Amino acid sequence: MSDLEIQADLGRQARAREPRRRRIGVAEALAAAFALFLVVAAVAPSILAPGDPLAIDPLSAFQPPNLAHWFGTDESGRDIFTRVSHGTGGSLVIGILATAIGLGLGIVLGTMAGMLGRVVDFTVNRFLEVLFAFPGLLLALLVILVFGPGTQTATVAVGLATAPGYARIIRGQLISVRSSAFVEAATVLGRGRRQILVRHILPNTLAPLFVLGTLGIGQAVVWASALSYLGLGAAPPAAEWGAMLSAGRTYITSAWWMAFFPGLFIVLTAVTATSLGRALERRLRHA
Amino acid sequence: MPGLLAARLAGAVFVLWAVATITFFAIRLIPGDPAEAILGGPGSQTSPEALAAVRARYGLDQPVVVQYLAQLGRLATGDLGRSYALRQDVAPLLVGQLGGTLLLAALALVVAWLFALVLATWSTRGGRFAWYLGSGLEIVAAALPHFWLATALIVLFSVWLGWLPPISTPGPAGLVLPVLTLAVPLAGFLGQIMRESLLTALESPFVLSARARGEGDRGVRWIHALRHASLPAISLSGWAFGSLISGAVVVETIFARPGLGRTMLNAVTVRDVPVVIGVVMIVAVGYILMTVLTDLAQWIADPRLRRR
Amino acid sequence: MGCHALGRAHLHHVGLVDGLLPRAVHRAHRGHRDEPGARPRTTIEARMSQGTGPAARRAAVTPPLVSMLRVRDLAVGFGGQPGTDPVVAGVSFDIAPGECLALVGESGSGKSVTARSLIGLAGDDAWLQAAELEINGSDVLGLSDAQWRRRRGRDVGLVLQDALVSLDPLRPIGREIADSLRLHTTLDRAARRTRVQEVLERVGLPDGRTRVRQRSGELSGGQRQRALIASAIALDPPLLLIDEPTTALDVTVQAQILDLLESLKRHGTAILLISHDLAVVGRIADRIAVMSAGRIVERGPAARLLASPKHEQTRRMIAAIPIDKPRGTRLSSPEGRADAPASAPASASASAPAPAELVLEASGLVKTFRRPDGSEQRAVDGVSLRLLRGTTLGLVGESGSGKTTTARLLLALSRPDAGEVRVLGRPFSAVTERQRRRLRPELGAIYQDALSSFDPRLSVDAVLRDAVRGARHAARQAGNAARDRARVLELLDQVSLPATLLSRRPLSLSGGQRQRVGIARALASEPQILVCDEPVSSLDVTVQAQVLDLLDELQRERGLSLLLISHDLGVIRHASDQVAVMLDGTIVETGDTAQVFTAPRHPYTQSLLAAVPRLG
Amino acid sequence: GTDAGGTPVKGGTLSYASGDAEPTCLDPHVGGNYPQALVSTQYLESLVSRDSNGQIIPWLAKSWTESPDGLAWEFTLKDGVTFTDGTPLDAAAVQANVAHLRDPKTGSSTGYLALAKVASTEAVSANVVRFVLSQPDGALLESLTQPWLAIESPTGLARGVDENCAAPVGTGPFQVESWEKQDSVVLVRNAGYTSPPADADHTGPAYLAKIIWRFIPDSASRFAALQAGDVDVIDNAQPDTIVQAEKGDTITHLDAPRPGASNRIELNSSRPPFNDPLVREAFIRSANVDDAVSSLFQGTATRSYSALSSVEATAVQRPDLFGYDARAADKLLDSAGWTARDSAGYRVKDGARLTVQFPVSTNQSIPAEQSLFEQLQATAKKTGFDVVLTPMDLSSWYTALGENGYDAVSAPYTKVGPDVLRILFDSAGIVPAPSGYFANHAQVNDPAVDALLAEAATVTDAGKRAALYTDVQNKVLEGFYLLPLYDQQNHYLLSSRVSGARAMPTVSTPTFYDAWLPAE
Ligand SMILES: Nc1ncnc2c1ncn2[C@@H]1O[C@H](COP(=O)(O)OP(=O)(O)OP(=O)(O)O)[C@@H](O)[C@H]1O
Ligand SMILES: Nc1ncnc2c1ncn2[C@@H]1O[C@H](COP(=O)(O)OP(=O)(O)OP(=O)(O)O)[C@@H](O)[C@H]1O
Ligand SMILES: [Mg+2]
Ligand SMILES: [Mg+2]
Repeated sequence: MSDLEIQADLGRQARAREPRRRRIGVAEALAAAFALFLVVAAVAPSILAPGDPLAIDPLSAFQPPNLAHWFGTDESGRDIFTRVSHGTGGSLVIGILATAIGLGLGIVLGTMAGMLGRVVDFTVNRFLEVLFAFPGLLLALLVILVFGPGTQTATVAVGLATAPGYARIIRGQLISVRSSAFVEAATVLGRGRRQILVRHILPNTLAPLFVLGTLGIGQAVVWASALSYLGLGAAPPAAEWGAMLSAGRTYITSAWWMAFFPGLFIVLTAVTATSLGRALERRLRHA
Repeated sequence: MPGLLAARLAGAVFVLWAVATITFFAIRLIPGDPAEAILGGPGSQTSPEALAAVRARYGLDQPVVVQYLAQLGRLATGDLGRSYALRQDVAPLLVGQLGGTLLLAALALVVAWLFALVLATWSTRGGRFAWYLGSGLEIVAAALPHFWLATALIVLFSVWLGWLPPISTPGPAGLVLPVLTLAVPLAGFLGQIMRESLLTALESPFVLSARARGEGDRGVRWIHALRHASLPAISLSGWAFGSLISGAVVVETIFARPGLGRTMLNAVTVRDVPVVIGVVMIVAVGYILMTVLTDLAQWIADPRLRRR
Repeated sequence: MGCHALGRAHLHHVGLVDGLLPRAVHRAHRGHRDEPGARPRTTIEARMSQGTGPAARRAAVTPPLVSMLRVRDLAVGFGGQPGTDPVVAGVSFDIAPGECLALVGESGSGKSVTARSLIGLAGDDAWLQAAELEINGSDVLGLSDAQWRRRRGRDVGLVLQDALVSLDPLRPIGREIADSLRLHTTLDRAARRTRVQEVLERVGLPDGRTRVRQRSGELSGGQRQRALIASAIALDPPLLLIDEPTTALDVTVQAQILDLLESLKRHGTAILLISHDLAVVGRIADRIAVMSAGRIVERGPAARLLASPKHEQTRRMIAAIPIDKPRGTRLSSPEGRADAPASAPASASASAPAPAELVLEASGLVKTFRRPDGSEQRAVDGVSLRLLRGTTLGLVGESGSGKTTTARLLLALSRPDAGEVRVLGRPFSAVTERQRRRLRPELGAIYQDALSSFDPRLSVDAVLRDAVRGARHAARQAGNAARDRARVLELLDQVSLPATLLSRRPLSLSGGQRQRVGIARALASEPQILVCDEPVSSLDVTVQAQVLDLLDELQRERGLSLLLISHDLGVIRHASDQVAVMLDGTIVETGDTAQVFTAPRHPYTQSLLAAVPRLG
Repeated sequence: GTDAGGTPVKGGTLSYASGDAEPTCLDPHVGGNYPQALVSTQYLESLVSRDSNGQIIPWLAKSWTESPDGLAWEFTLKDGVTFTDGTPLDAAAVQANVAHLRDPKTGSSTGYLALAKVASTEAVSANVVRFVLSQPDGALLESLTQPWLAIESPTGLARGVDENCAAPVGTGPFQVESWEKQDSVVLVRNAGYTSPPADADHTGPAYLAKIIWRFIPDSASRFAALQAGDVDVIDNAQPDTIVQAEKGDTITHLDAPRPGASNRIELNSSRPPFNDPLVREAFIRSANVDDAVSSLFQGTATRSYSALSSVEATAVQRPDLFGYDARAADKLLDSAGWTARDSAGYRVKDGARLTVQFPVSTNQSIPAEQSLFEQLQATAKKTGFDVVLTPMDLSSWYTALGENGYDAVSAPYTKVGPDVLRILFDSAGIVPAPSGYFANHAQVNDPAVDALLAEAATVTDAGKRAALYTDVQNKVLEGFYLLPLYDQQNHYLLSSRVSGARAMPTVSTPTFYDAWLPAE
């Protein structure tokens, strides 16, 4: 199982269990608001922070949060709020791309396993088992060492490391949809294979992927930041959250804000993605 | 049963073989010369004779296929080879490192379970507020990157409060922060699972039946609900093991603990092929054992599985 | 065809007159009803192995009671302000020791909520108001949770509706049954064990030594139901609330449970029996209260109420019982007219083609499944069936006997290991799916679980439009959206559903509505054969009646051939011309319905028929 | 060193936390890097040492003579010194060490290079050993002070490389008791110690009973551990923690810049754009090093204008060449033909952007230094340089260098004495070793420089040698081959409990021979 599968699983369980809630809960509203902030920051960071995230000002280095610098400044006097805002795009793109890669691979593998008969299913399953026996971080590490560190490699590495989880969910979903009563009902009505695939199997398998993707983005951001922390992700002085956090850790005893705020954004992004994913799941289910 | 066992064993052997193979060739792809790693790492101004001597000694001058087969042959006999960089046999080296990591992982798993249990139990009995707080805490905990959490814990407990050492020390005090770092995010995941299943169990008719017999709240939780709630969490423990090993890489580095994670990170960066393969094999064996153990635990905890 | 109808009509009379039903037991509780206070105390004492057991204590101190349970003006609701939007309101009744009061009513009328309220377990967000609420003479209104806890299981026992899941699957039943002993007595382990075995024996689960170690998953439905009852009566509470104890069970098991309740009653236990099945109730209840929309709308002695129901709801329920209603009799009566023959059966057969045309034929079907442990199970073992045009073939058999598997083989949803299915004289199972597709429109299916047979994403409209369009393509007709829409509306009308449902998803429909959408879908291609797998087993009697009536009507109007699968003998008898009885994968008996029901040859069929409860 | 207040106390365990990588071998003959030097200083000793004035002083050798032609050196060893395994220190032992260093199987790099001119060794008597050189070597004594050429027990060496790596046997004040990989090396006092260097504070065995030498790669954890009292000494201290420590009185700061080269950025003169001296000068002028150093190092490092560490007496400082002057940089680029700018503001010539590939070794640069590069990148951008910083792990970094895939690079080089200039700037250093390693990263290929270096290497007269090295330095500095930053930073933070610790004036490794802790 992967974090994703758990997340997905939870979504599935969460149905009736939660207290009866209003149409849009407080948590969802907050998550949506933060998501909006993230989107704005990603698309047009200058609206939120007009400054240059790379502009150095050695004389105002290490300033704690204040009115001029909401999140303080770093060792080179760069404004952390500006950097965090401008870093949103990059970090989200890493998260989204990595998720897309993982999901894409997962779809290919999962569909192969779920649709192409027993031999393929068996082979893919063994392959996934092997991937699961590798700790995710090691898998990512090997990819990065083979192809050299950097944003792209880190993205690919995270994508690869998360793919087995997706593949398993998709395979399971496919198999359960394929053997479901409504597909049988369609057969009895005389539907052809292709029609059934297009009308029933694919839509019912793909709908949960939106949820999976949303949940996955949060985890991917955390993963990518872990790689940056190990010095294997984005190159300095890029305003990527993981890299900023990693740089800030050095100064943790004298300038906590340098590590705190990028970390906060990583956590908030992951939390937001999770909450939204859950909400989406509920909506899809009850719609 | 013997058939099942054989299948399981064959599966395990296959996984180990595949893991070793992938690792072997992946490391080949990493730029850098293992012979240099043997001679004190990159940048050492070694003479060509020295390089040649080392290549011959470790068989690095052989064709890759031969090396691969030789490696497999050694692995098949349980020989993990000799570390290039650490000048030591890999097996005893890793056995030495294994203890620390296992202790860390085991404690983290236990603590995570405890946290998750407490949080799940509390948040399902305290009404709406507790529900939201509980689920919020769990989602946040699950989203915490290890390195950030570790830093926060060090600043809080070592620098500000001065209660706990920021690095591993001989006593149990040195274990507290690393274990917490690993346990909190895991507890977030387990807690979410447990709370969901606890609620399902608490709302189930058999709990209502028990209440109708006069069972109190505590009895219902301890005798019925928690057991059901722990089932899905048990099945997760195989996954948890993998995530703990990944987490150990970061945690062992930050808290300066000896262990597999740190060994692996170092070995990979200096292309110490035998050690990397050794670690990967050990982790894979651990993973396989863990899945067997979880199956067993499930089998014990869930009599429904025993019937067939 | 005509002879079928005649045969049935005759049979109906035989059934009514001969009354395979009221036996000695029935008379026994009449006696109790006359003297509600009479409680044979001596029996209780004899029964208890421990002289100091709670029942014995109670028997010694409690003066003779008029009422074991006294409820006045009970109102219960969920969420919101107490008193607003009650789910149960104005409910009052008494039950005397040794008496059984049955609470009947359609699904959702508030029966279970009433029962749960009587034991203080209405729910976390529930409110409860009552003028009086007394159990065993003491007021239980406003008891604290701890006080309630001391009474539950000792003064009052509750057997929940969902018997199959009301025992903890992770605990041995012995522990579950011993729970109330552990909680309310000071008996030691050994004494508890003895008592548990006694109780198990009483509920008809002897061989207690091995039983106690089994978990609910290892027991059949009826055994579970009995174990659950055992756990409720372990301490012999003077008041027992039993919610739908027989709904999920086969008739044979159902009969055992009713016997058990009767013996409890005889021993002086006051019973509140909840059911929507009047036939069951009629066998055991002394008095009946009918609930509708949270209120008691009619009450009275069982015999009187069943014989001359006054309230419309009661009448509807009695009318909906299929047992002993001749074929062609309407079961559902929205206008309140029960037993009104819709039209003469003969007129239907007139439009039907030659009676002997074989539309569906299965010969020597075998289907084997591999169990997880590797052993093989023959779910269907040499089944041969013949369905004639315009008739209904009923397939009965207990759960797991292979009915669904047979249906799936007939529909070519799974491939038989041996044997063949032919549809309209052409090979069906032995050809490829591509070749089969041309025959598919002739063979419709209705599923036991209607909900999961619908793609959850699609609206009713989409479901039906897909079916209509598919049928059109199969018939190689050109068409357009408007024509399709008209056909969809026509189908809806056929199954008496309003067009307003079109935009809904199946998930948001009621069970009966769903089942009817399923029928509409099956009818879209104007099939000649319908395979119906338990089309009504998950439905309320009233809804069940609607569905059965609809099928009957369709057969009459369109000459449909039906294969009707059910484990409910009443349903089968009411709706089929011929019957096949299935046991362990084989057909043990076939024949005309009349013949099989009057003169069953196979012992299994005999035992099945003997167990059917009847309205008195 | 730290001041010893009061009388030294015997006993106690000192805990040292190193931020450097854990050595793969505790014998500095094998390979030969700084982490090995750090720890081996505690248990191995060299023939000679250097005092804080740069004078060579006796250590294991009590005296030495050079033959007039400079081709033979005779070292007379101290009497009565034994290795901790009981083997006596004699001429044969020294010979065995030289042989060990020169044996390819040992895989020595630093020591091997330092002995390049030694042709053979001879045992003149039991305690006099003669080094026979192929050429005069002015740097021989300085080389011999280094821990990488320390003298180990021949019995120990005979055990084979692997065993010797795990626990080398020396004559030092401590000896290796155990080494738990990834965690710590435990060193215990050598009770029979008799051979302190001439500048030590006391004689006889060390005061401390035990040193636990730990490896804590994470700088934040390391400092936190020092603050929490879990360790007594840390190295590789970050500037901000030094400032923080200096504000309080529970931690003392030991600043010991490393000898040899200064920390500098070398500009690859072998390929465009830095094959044009004007562009090199423009880059140097465009980089605002002063502001960066003062903000990032917060006063813990001083700006260097020299190719050599300020520890070296022969270092030539040229502040005139390395001032920040953006306008001058602009002009220089204009005259070099980089007149146009692209949309991003970078200079272009013939359609090519003025790009500077700058691989950064994450293992060798402390974070403050990486931030410094980022700041230089930002200021150079104003002039139109596109500096591409690429962090790499050590292997990849060496690979990039070996493939000549860089324009600027910062590589530390530690060696005692100005002879380091020969390693860094002799054209022979351009040709990579078989392993791909080379030291002349600026790829200075100037016959005049080569000639000066060759002469200086053979001269032993101090004055003449200094003059020659001054010439070399001026030539290199004026050629704008490098941008000096500051001395190689080497900061130790010590708990104030620790007294008597100091850094060796050789390669600035700490020594705890004179150190002691207050009684518990
Ligand atoms: N916990 C609850 N919260 C809110 N509403 C509830 C709750 N329990 C029951 N209800 C509602 O109360 C009404 C009566 O339910 P109840 O279970 O008593 O019906 P019933 O008569 O037992 O029906 P059935 O025959 O289907 O068991 C229903 O509308 C149901 O939705
Ligand atoms: N796909 C399958 N794999 C293995 N065993 C199966 C499968 N389908 C059915 N069986 C087994 O075949 C037997 C007959 O099942 P079937 O569903 O046909 O019974 P049924 O008569 O329809 O029972 P019910 O009344 O409960 O629906 C059962 O014991 C069941 O466990
Ligand atoms: Mg109910
Ligand atoms: Mg069935």
